Amino acid sequence: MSTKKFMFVNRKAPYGTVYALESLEVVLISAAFEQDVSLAFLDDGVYQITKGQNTEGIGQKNFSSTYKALGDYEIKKLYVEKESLEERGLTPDDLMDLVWEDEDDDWAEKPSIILVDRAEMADVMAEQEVTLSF
Amino acid sequence: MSTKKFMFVNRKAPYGTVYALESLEVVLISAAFEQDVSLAFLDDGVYQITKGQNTEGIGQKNFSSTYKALGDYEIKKLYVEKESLEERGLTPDDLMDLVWEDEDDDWAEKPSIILVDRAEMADVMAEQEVTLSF
Amino acid sequence: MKFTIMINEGPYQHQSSDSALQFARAVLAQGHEIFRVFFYHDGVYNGTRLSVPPADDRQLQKEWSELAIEHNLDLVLCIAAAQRRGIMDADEAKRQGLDADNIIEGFRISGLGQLIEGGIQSDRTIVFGD
Amino acid sequence: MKFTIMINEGPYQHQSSDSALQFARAVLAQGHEIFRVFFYHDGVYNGTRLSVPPADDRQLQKEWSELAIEHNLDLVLCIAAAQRRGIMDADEAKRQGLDADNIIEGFRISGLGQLIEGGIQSDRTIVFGD
Amino acid sequence: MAMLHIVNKSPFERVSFRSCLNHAKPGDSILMIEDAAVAAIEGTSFTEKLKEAMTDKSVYVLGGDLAARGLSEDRMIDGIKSVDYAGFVDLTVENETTQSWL
Amino acid sequence: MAMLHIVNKSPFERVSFRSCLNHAKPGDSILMIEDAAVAAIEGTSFTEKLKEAMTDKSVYVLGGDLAARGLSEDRMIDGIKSVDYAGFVDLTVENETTQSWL
Repeated sequence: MSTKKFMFVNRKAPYGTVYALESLEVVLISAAFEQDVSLAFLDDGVYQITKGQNTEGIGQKNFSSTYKALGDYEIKKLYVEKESLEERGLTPDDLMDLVWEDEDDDWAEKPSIILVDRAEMADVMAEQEVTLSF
Repeated sequence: MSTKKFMFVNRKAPYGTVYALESLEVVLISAAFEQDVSLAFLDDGVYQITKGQNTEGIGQKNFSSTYKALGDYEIKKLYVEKESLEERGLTPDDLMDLVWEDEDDDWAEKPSIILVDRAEMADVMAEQEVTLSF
Repeated sequence: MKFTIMINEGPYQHQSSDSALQFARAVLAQGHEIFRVFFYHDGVYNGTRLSVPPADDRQLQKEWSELAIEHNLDLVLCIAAAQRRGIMDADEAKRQGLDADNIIEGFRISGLGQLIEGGIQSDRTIVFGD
Repeated sequence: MKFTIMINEGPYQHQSSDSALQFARAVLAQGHEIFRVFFYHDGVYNGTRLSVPPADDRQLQKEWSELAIEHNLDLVLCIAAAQRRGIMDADEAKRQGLDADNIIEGFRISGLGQLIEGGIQSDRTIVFGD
Repeated sequence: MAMLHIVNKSPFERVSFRSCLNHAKPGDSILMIEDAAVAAIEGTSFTEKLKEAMTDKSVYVLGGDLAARGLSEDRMIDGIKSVDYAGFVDLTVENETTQSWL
Repeated sequence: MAMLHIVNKSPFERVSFRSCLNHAKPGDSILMIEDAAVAAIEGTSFTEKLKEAMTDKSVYVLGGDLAARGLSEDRMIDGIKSVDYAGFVDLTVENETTQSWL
């Protein structure tokens, strides 16, 4: 099968709606197809990868740890928009530590989160071949 | 049965979502209960009562004429917010001519639309006993 | 105090059914009464018995059903909304000539008047939606 | 050209199913090919056969079903989304020990891989949602 | 009559929260639930607007919704009170009426 | 590669339209469908922002969605083109890729 550039665009907060969870399910499946996969987190989508999520009070499953598994599936390009963080009073320190292991570099852990500004996010979006939004 | 002040709050455009249509269905049913019913149209809800709606191109039923029947059901307080119209480039002339017939005044046709500014809308909302939003 | 609760969205897609369920439990826990829970718009999807979510996820439709049975709650699905969306009880399915129904125990299907009546009869009417 | 269409919302509540249906018809009318229509999230509710809307309203589920049969379209409901929301075909209902199913003719239930495959195989992938 | 306004959408995503603040009266209460909980913390582009409302209105957040989104209570704007579902019920009892800004 | 951006929400209600404009590139096209159609007319609080985008992008509206909301095409901002579903399909063919701003 040919390889295409797939982008999954995440613009919505988790738990308030199901999109974050079901988007993540597609991302995991996409790994099996060996495509060139990127994830974009902008607008309220940045809340999907905050650290310290605790869902005990709302009766929903906490699925945030699944993002940590993405690196194991060779999904290692998670673009996060700076301006979206700033508007929400967040900094990169508020995000989970998401990494992948580089087999060409003695399995060194490398960060999966790529902090970009709005113009850079626009550039990344413009390069994609298939853009799925939820 | 006792009489309560009911308000139906309409803040969403018609056709893009079902809320306008199904809200109108509740309003019609409420008439049978002889309550003190008001409708609020603010934010994108003002598009629900624009004149000249034509749904041929989208395959949905045009239900805008139903608003014209509200007067016959003694539902005659339709509060419309000026600021919401202005932000959307609309004027009261863009709205349907919605009326009721006053049996105490020789069945004279009187306007059902009550144009209010934001502060007046807040006053009307504050007076309600049951507020249903969709 | 007497409460009526309206729910405008189906389970999972939006949090409103979760929120309403937790709210309803808290209402009961504090000794208040729930006059009625009225499911409107996509809210009628809360009343299906055919849902089978993953084992580690909540099953909202069943939780509502069990809460209704335990506390003898009146859970009403709007008939017009249910017909549009394919939520049927046995009688309605038969009347419409359908070969199956899918309502879960603890819910009943009725008209919009039940919502207005809830508003009149209850001290508080709380709406959960999108 | 080859198209895949994804639909994230159920019928009626949001316009996305209407828009996608009109778009799909236009795609076919212009001689293009629809590789697949993938229904995700609440989109799976488009696949129920138990819907009975008012006589003067459109019946979206049936329109999709008829379009699929007429043009031999591949309409796929995501299995995980369908299980959460109570959309079942006969096999799946049996496997889950349920006493009824509700899928309409012209749809099939399958995995999320079908969406990714659609994206790979098609020249264009268009998403309709909320 | 005091009113409890229930807001469930992020102010960064939808206009409903602003619309609520533009219509709530002095003495009213505002409860942030679901995605609206994200508005409770300091230093957002919405903080100033919310603080302005807090000069004559009480603002609450459902703690479970805040925690679910990874935001801790020590980041809350001073004066916002965190409540659980029992507190939510109390707020609906203490206020004569409620309005949900959907 | 030119991209077709599909927007389906009112700019008065959600942030998605602004987010689209903040990320679309010169030469891209923007199609307003469903509730986004209301942005097509002159004299709204969003008009200026949209006109700014139109200096280097093409903007289209699905005519059926505009008409459904009671807005006639003679009120459209100069330069916006109204298309039907066949035109929608053409736009997806002419642009190499699409992105829906949900």
